[in-house]
Amino acid sequence: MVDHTLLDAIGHNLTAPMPLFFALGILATLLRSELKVPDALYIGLTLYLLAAIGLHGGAEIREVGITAIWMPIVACFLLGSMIPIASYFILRYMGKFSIHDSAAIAGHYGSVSAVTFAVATQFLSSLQVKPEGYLSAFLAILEPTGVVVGILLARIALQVETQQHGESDGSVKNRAGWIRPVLHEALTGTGSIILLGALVIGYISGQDGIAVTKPFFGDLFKGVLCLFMLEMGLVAGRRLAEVRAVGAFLIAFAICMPIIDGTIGVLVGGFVGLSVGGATMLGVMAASASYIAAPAAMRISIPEANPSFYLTASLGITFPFNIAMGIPLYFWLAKLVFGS
Amino acid sequence: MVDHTLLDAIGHNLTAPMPLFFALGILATLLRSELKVPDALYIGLTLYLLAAIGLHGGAEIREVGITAIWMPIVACFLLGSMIPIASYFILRYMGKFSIHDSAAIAGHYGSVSAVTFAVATQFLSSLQVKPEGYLSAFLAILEPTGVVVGILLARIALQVETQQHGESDGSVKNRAGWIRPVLHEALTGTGSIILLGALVIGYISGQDGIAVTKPFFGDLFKGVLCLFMLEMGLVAGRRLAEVRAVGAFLIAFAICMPIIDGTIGVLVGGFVGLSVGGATMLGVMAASASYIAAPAAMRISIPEANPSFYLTASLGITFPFNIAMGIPLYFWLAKLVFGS
Amino acid sequence: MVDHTLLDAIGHNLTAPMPLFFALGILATLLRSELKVPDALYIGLTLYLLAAIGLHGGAEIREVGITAIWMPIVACFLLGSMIPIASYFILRYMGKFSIHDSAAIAGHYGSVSAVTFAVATQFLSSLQVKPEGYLSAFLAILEPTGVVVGILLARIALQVETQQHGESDGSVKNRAGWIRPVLHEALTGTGSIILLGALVIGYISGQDGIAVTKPFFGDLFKGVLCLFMLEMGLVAGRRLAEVRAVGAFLIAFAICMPIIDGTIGVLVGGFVGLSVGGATMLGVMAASASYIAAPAAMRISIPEANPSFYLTASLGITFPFNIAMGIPLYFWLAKLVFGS
Amino acid sequence: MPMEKAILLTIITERVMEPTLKELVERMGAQGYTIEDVASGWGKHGNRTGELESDQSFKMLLIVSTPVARRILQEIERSLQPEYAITAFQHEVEVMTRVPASPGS
Amino acid sequence: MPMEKAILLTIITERVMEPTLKELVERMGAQGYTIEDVASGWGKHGNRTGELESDQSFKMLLIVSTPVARRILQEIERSLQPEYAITAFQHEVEVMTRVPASPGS
Amino acid sequence: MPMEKAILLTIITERVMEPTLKELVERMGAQGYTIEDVASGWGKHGNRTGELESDQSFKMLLIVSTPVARRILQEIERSLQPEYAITAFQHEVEVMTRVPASPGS
Ligand SMILES: Nc1ncnc2c1ncn2[C@@H]1O[C@H](COP(=O)(O)O)[C@@H](O)[C@H]1O
Ligand SMILES: Nc1ncnc2c1ncn2[C@@H]1O[C@H](COP(=O)(O)O)[C@@H](O)[C@H]1O
Ligand SMILES: Nc1ncnc2c1ncn2[C@@H]1O[C@H](COP(=O)(O)O)[C@@H](O)[C@H]1O
Ligand code: NA
Ligand code: NA
Ligand code: NA
Repeated sequence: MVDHTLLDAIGHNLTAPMPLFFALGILATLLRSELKVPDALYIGLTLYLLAAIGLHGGAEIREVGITAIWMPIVACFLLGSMIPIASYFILRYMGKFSIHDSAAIAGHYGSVSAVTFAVATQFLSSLQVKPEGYLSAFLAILEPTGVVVGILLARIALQVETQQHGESDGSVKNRAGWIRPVLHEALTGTGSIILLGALVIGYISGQDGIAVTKPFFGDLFKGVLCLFMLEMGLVAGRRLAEVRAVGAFLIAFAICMPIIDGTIGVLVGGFVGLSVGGATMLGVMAASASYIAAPAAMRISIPEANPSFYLTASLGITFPFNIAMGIPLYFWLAKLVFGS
Repeated sequence: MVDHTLLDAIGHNLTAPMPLFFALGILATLLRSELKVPDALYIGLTLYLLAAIGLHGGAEIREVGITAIWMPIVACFLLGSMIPIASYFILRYMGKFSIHDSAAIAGHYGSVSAVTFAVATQFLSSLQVKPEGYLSAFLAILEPTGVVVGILLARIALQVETQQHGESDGSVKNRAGWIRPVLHEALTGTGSIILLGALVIGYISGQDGIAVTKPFFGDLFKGVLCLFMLEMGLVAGRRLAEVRAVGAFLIAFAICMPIIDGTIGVLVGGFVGLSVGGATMLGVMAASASYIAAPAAMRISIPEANPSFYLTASLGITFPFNIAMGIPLYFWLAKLVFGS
Repeated sequence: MVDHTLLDAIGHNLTAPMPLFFALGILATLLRSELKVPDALYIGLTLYLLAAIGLHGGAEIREVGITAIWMPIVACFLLGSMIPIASYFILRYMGKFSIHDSAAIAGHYGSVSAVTFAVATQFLSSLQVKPEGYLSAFLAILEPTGVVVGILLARIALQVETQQHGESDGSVKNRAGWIRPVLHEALTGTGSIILLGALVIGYISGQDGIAVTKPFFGDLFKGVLCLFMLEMGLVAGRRLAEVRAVGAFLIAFAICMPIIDGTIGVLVGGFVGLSVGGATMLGVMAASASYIAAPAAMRISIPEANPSFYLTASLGITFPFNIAMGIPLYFWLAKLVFGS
Repeated sequence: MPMEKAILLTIITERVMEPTLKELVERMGAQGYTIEDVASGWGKHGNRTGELESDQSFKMLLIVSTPVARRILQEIERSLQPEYAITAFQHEVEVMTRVPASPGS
Repeated sequence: MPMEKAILLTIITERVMEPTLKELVERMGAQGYTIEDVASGWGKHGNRTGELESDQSFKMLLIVSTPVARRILQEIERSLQPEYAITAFQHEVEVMTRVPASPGS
Repeated sequence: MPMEKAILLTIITERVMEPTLKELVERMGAQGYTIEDVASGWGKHGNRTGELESDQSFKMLLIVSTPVARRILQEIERSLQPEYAITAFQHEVEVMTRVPASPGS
């Protein structure tokens, strides 16, 4: 743990290749460069990252035993449910967003960004801080949880409002049968199935079994992450153009909410016994917003919500914020509160 | 060689990451997950695997010298010709399949699956068993041989039947000129040309020359294979739905034929002087059925054959069988008969 | 430095895997193989190579300091401007090509091929020759310079001719505003932006910072280059069919011009103080012709030029010539003149 | 060359609707379809740049009879939320009809 | 099912023309377009095999009114160099018209 | 804007037939074509999911005269085995005709 102040940590973070490749992607978009990462490559990189994270986490769980981690798992579930609920009320009653928009955005913040997680891991490892290896299992829990809670919120809120207004809205009834597809989408979407599957494979094979895959899934991880961050920068950069259109409230939300969630995550992590690194990682997960699983799920389940809101908030603001400032901030906080 | 019983070997095999990723792919299909490996990635992984296998095999042949391996090569040619002929008669006269269907399926079993070969290599290496390195040259021989023999069978059988019936079938005559395209397709198809080409490159460059490519083509091989097996699971899983439609005979054929072929391959391998590992690998090659080169070649040359038969048998049944049970079985057999 | 004669150097070069994979690609095209590298993979490999070259170069510049390299940088700029001007006059007045064709071809030879650069690096490293690491920065300078100079040449030549003929050509005026898009295309094209960007990232992060990406961007480089050369062979092979159509003059130009440019590059490199390896690399850059950035830029800016001329010359003749003979030749020359 | 008149119905919509639309057209009586990827699109719902899954589109081609085309369009109108980006158009074509392969051949 | 008559204009041209063409059709009054990748093509300008960027093509579909179609084609004729590989054709189609989602929903 | 009437012939068939079909249409007098990838398809020959090469399809667009269109369809009918999955349809379009670039420019 070589860094001491928050500014040191941020500076250290901003000179690492991953955030810089992200900045390059944003710059390329601003310069209207033709640079484009092909779709197939993007999906390939996503599969790689998720499989690598899952394998490693699964093998680590086997090392420590499932019984040793029930506390953090329960904490994780609670976080994944509370964050979207809190977000919903803030957006609905302070931000005056529609039910649909509030619920859809809330679901994104309840879910989690695997790439932010990966970048945080690299940040910590560059400071020789080792978080609990099994934490990537929490990614697999948080990703679908947030999405499902967000969609449930929309359903419940619509039901409540319909009753208050004494109306019988046909379209809501029509979609009562949608809970199954929602759960299905959330649990079998590309992200969840690879993450969960690789976790189980890592658990079954154990550290010895997955050792043969280490040169691929382990050693290359940081380099591959650089290419991925470049692509993320290209995608996020295109969202920047829409930032002004989403309004001041959502911009503020997309910066303050991760700080609040991240702080809560760090505190919860420390109290359930995680190390400084582990508490940082739980903070990062709480603070990060999904942009892979959640947008597609929301588009299917809450088509009335305006995608521009949730994509711009999670991808155009929260993601860059966490990459540049959030990660060192949660680490600094964890060290401040729980560091020896 | 740490395993002792057949069950041990199967158990050891089933907890390795590659078969587990294959199972994950199948599971994802059964759960109707949207998970999809993009085409470009699939082709890229295929190129990588074939180039890696070829390079390594070529450099190994140079080490031992071509003269040292003529016996196994002749055995390999014989196997590649006899298996489709035997398969043809079994399918045509016991299974009552049409000439076209029998010949097309037979060609698949005469040819070979590079991925099954790769998984078997990893299985043996995890048991510290080292097969002869030059064996991958045999892949390059067996792949086109089986396909060409299968297509020739169809031509000859149609000619014979036409003479017996005293008919003059225009369409068969029309296609007399098809032997050139058949050979062309078999030898310049993606699989063959990369495998043969990389073999020659490995031979010319030698171990020293290809050493610089080892971090890519060597160290990453097992990890890349995991991703490939995931994709294979997705493709094979979709074939499972058709298994019931192909009938009991073909199902039995797709399980028994690899066992028979594999046993013959192991015995032949042992008798021509291969090590236990080498005999295992020859068994694996004999037992495996093609699903890359053969289906496209058969579609072009024997369009009358129903693709559902050959794809379901080779990809939906034989491939998973070999991955899960066949490989440890052939190894156990090789050790039983030739193990010291 | 194990090689001694030019023939030794060429022989050593031709038995390395990269040129052999290139030959395999050409062979596959000649055999009309269906072998195809998917577009997405090709772009992915390009991104990888450029990012790897840039990162490494940037970190090296930081080691030696920018002040230490101003001489080679000035030399590099001069080379990048003089080569297209010389090429233009040769093509226009000796080759009797149109203004548009002359300028477009000239731009290709003023620009540079990153893959030729990469293959040359591997060639030198296989001979234990270490060129200055920061040389890859020159790639980033030369790539756009050549293209821009080529397009300016076309503009100026058209203006001059129009004045001589006393005509007022509307279409030329119309395109006065095209200088901005030209510069934009040249500087923000995929190649330039990645190369420049990675260079700056390497510089900011430094050797320590990019160390974590070395297993990906460093160790794999030579293996990935093999796959890339295979694809290059496929593309170049398709150009070979058109070689006869471009005429004897252009064929001669496409072989002699790299030799002349390469020799000048080597001499300039030596005189500004580069090592034998460094002088070789400057020769290689001078001699190589672009086929990524330049063709697209020329198509946009000089649509009147026949793409068959510049693509066939740069990709069908000069590229293979440099890979097979040019690189060892420039090395031999550098050693002859500047070797101790 | 026997040719038959039919309607070519083209539907361009969001990638996430692919399973829904496939099921819908099958239910309305289509006997076949062809699906193509859309690189990018622009329309009333703004730019669909095709980068994120939620931003991608696809195109479905359907050769159908006039009544089936009408039923498909009506069912789209009825069952799909108006917020989905969707474009559909149709025109008449002549379709090649082949003598099918004799069974068992 | 209310249907409206319109022109479907299809333009196939070089990848490097994509920004230019997008800008052109927008300027001429198009209200939307769909872009698809072309795998390969052959025509008066020879084989376009799609390997190098300068060798790739794309296809743009535009549902437009007759006057807009005419203006787009005229502007292509006027402003694009005749050396660019470009193919364009049009025919009439019936377009589905949807009741738009009420604002704020 | 001078426009010419022509036939737009669309052929959707198996990937493995690509070389055969290219040769066929050239032989029958086509002067150009455009090839697009098909993501997936469904028809009389079942689902073509596009995963294995033998399972992939492509689409060829041809702007041709009426007689050339007829000859292509007849040659398909005559020379291709009926077992191949193939769909073909045609309709009339108006094609933009450009003044070609003066030679040597
Ligand atoms: N006028 C048009 N011409 C061609 N394609 C269109 C047009 N309008 C919309 N589209 C396509 O249909 C998709 C959805 O349209 P919209 O609902 O208008 O946003 C767009 O993303 C385009 O791909
Ligand atoms: N007759 C045609 N039918 C279909 N597509 C064509 C035709 N002619 C040209 N094309 C397409 O339009 C592109 C440019 O055409 P051209 O300018 O004639 O070379 C070609 O690469 C093809 O993709
Ligand atoms: N009714 C249809 N509408 C659109 N495309 C079709 C239709 N029928 C078949 N196709 C396409 O043509 C291919 C071959 O058709 P088939 O021979 O009927 O299996 C299919 O895989 C589809 O891509
Ligand atoms: Na979160
Ligand atoms: Na076999
Ligand atoms: Na040059």
